[in-house]
Amino acid sequence: MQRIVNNPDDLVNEMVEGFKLAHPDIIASTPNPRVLKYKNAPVAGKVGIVTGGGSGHKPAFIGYVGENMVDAVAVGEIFSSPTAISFYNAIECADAGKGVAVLYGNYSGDNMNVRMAKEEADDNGILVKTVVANDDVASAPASEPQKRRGVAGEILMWKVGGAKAAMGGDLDEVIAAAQKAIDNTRSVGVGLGPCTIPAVGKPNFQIQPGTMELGIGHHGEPGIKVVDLKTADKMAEMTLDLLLPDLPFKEMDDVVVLISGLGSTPVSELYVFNRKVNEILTSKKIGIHRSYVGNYFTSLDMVGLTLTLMKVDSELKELIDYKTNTVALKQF
Amino acid sequence: MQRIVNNPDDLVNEMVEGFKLAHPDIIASTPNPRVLKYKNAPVAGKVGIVTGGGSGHKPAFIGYVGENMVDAVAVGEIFSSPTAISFYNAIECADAGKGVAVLYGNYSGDNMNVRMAKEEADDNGILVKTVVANDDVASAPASEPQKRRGVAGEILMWKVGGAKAAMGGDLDEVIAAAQKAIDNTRSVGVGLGPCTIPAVGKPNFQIQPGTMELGIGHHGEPGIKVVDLKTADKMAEMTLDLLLPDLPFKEMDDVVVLISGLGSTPVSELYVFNRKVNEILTSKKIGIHRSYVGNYFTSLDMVGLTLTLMKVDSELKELIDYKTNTVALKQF
Amino acid sequence: MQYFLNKEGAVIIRNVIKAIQANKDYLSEVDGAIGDGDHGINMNKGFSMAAERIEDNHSFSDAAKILGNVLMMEIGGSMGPLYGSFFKTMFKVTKDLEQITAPIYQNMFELALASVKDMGKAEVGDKTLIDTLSPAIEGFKSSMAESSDFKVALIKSIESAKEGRDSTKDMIARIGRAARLGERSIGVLDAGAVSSCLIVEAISLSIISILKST
Amino acid sequence: MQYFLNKEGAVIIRNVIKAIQANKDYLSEVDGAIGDGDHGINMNKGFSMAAERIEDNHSFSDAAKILGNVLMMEIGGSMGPLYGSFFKTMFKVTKDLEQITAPIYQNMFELALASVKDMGKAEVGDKTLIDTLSPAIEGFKSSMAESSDFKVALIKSIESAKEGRDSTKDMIARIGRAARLGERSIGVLDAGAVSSCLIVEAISLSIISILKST
Ligand SMILES: Nc1ncnc2c1ncn2[C@@H]1O[C@H](COP(=O)(O)OP(=O)(O)O)[C@@H](O)[C@H]1O
Ligand SMILES: Nc1ncnc2c1ncn2[C@@H]1O[C@H](COP(=O)(O)OP(=O)(O)O)[C@@H](O)[C@H]1O
Ligand SMILES: [Mg+2]
Ligand SMILES: [Mg+2]
Ligand SMILES: [Mg+2]
Ligand SMILES: [Mg+2]
Repeated sequence: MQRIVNNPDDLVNEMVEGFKLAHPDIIASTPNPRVLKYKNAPVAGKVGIVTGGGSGHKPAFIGYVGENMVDAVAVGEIFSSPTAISFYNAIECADAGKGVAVLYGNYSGDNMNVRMAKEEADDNGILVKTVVANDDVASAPASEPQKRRGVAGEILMWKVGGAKAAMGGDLDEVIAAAQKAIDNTRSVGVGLGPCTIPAVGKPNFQIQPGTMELGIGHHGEPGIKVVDLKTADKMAEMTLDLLLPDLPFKEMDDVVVLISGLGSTPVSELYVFNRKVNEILTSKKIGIHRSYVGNYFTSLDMVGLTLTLMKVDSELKELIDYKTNTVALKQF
Repeated sequence: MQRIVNNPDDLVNEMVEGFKLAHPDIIASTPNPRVLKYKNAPVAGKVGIVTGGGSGHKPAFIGYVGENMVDAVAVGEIFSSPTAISFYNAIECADAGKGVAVLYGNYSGDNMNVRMAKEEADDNGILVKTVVANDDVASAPASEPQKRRGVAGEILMWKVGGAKAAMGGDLDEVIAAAQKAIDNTRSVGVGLGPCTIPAVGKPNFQIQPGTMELGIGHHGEPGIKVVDLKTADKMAEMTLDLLLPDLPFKEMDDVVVLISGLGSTPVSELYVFNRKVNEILTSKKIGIHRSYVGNYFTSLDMVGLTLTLMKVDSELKELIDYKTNTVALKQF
Repeated sequence: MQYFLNKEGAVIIRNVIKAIQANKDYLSEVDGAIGDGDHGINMNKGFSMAAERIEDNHSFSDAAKILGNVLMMEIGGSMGPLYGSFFKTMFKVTKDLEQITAPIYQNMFELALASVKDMGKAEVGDKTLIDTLSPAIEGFKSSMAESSDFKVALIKSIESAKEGRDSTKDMIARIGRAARLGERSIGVLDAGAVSSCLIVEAISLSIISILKST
Repeated sequence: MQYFLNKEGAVIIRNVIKAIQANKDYLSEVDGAIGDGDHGINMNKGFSMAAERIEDNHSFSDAAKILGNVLMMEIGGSMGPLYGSFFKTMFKVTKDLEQITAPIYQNMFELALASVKDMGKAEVGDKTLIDTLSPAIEGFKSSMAESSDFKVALIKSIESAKEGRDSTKDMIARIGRAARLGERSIGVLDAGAVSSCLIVEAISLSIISILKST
């Protein structure tokens, strides 16, 4: 395992430490070492935005903490949900008295820990509402959205929810905007190589060279099928064939495109993929409002990518375009 | 080879195409498909900034094109210098009549092609001056700086040169600032795993598991030595032991820290490494003015990182902090 | 009537913790076959944290509360909430009681199991710890219905837990990390089923060691 | 006096291009051993682009100019400027001449070699194409000094180029990608030395085929 670590058990704590040291202009620590917050949080008069999840997805989740996006984040072990107490402490840090929107992904650990944190917040008089992201079309049929996992589409949910809060929306409006964002978002992953949790030391699943796994999850959850490795163009076709009918995305729709590497795929290849995605969408008369291409939501050192599309109306466009200043996403 | 490509020979063209499509807010194409420019270039009244190099280092070089940084860039094949004509066309695109600073890295191909482009510009009445980055301490002894390669320190050179030009500096002032930037910058790489040029299909060098190569170059050029794989903390010590005496960086100096992954190293590990770098610098009473941690200058899918330090006085601080808006680097 | 004194019951939780600590490596090994190989690490971390906070004068309820709270609030992942709610429910049911009889134990275990199911949404057959805990209490119940002997029912409960644990071998994982393997998950035990079997065994044997009768 | 007519000399450059095209895979194979395996790809691309622009009525100088310019301006990397300056210099030296005699050829080759050295800063012994080109012209010179026969000197030049090419086998690469291997670069030929040997051979044999004497 060719990795840059000390004792793998300390990886998350040391990573958080190194992150805080690198970004004092945006990030502040809190009494709980597994909670980081925007240095100006709680922002007076604003609904607080909280998220959290297992580590290993850098820049998610902590990279999206900052101005007009996430106020506080709970940090879990590698691929393991943060504790209920961390979610609760993050809620405390984000609360400016206008309530807190917890916007997180649909994983059983996160569901459980957020539920308990919310109970704790209820007991302490902090108003909390939640939206759970379920953008991964490969994780369950469209008829069972409650079973679908949240993946890179979460970023767009935080962006929209964070902007709505920054523009003065109340808790219900922020929740409605975030819910609208994720309801209009669909993602799918393609895995070309596995990832290794440093404390374990070897990949806990395999992808045979010459094959790829369509619909792979952010921790290596099984996809829809394993097929022969395809060209970038064919991969773009296959992923769009899964995404487009699911919402569905139609002629004259406008979309935001988000292509994220899973960790070990060179970013140049994401752009090769984007070229074909662009071509196909354009040929279908689907307008591209904005594109994000890069390592936005990774899975340790997995090889592959996720493609996310979000259908945007004028409200969502305004919220997506709103300015933000986080470590991973900066818009003027 | 688990890669997202079509015909590997088309990779660079398709990558450039996908990049332009993703970032119309910043990037414009030019008649030469291997030259991209800032959409507002040439910027009236401003010295033009040009760079260029082989592909495979994403987000370098094209990611640094934009407001107050690079005006135009020449794009080469994977790990192969751009043509002289591309460098020349980039110069043409950047020239607003105040001259053009070509800020590039010390590789024999780039030296040759830039030299010819400059001759062509001279013939056509465009004033061109150059600065060649040589920040890689592992590539030659301090007594032979002209033999040292340019690596991630180039980014800081572009940042400083671009800011100086944006602030109204004339060509000589821009060249002087860029030269000062690179003269105060030192880098070193650590390789934990090789990279594969897609057209070749297999790594053209090996790093044995359990070992690491100290001082590796951005294309796999040999380092200072191959040693047993060390912990992140020990790696931070070893790399600083190479960098600090070379300038030297001393007590009460202020520095900019730039830690870049080489492609396949999870960013979380870069932060673990940053933690120790920070600790050591602080213990030596070296002040940290600003830190950049992420995939800023990669080598396809190589495993490892580069550590760059730049000693900054008040002038360099102002230039480094100056606002910029490129795909890879955004500062307000 | 058979019962144990709540105030003497800290040993039950202590022995649960010891069982997990002693089997740390084994649990990771089992998880390594089809999971990610960290079950022993996760379990050991949480249970050991609780160990330091349990004192000699604590009752069974006190100790269960401490373990439950540590797991629930400080461990994270799925194991924290699942085993956390298991032990917290045990605390809630018994906190005001001096003596814990077989019917109380049965009720406590059923509610604890219900809280785990409610938390994790897993059912029997999904290849999880439910496949141990559910037969464990069913065995207890049927033994009580037959012979009304707390001690006999506890021993029966251990046997049923082991059968349940072993039944996971032939199951396809439908929940958690191992679900990624589909059919390939057949043939090995589920790690949570193994750890919960250790827990049932430690609880049952510890109760037997402090059982009283009037 | 032996010479060839400049206006008949496009065939020389055409044959150089054919030699590279025919050996594309072999050149990549040689580069694969200690380089990155793309020398055949790089060379074939540039030389083939030039082939399309060379017309039948072109002179040797015209053709050398076209090839030199394509390589220099449109190929990039190191090969573009290196071989580009080689052929551009050949053009510059001969552009106003009708007849090219042995002394002119010798002068042209020496200046072309100097331009390559000036461009790439490699010297004999660095395990590059210089190790072929330098002996090639040295052999030509010594043969001319001995026998003053253009044809004999050209054949000698081919032999010397081959010896030079083979001499790279025992060298440690000090320049270019193969330098990364240090001592491990011993035992295989340098790719550039192989391609330049093909070039010397194609030039020499083509000249012999159109040689005139008065
Ligand atoms: N939703 C759930 N309900 C019940 N048990 C579960 C659930 N999810 C996971 N498990 C249990 O957790 C065990 C794995 O625990 P552990 O290895 O500690 O966590 P992780 O899977 O996150 O690495 C599985 O063997 C299974 O018994
Ligand atoms: N500076 C230089 N001077 C002379 N020859 C060089 C120089 N650099 C490289 N070469 C030659 O180039 C050859 C490799 O060419 P090629 O494979 O096309 O390029 P790359 O090394 O960029 O992949 C080497 O075998 C060597 O002969
Ligand atoms: Mg785990
Ligand atoms: Mg596990
Ligand atoms: Mg090459
Ligand atoms: Mg090569």
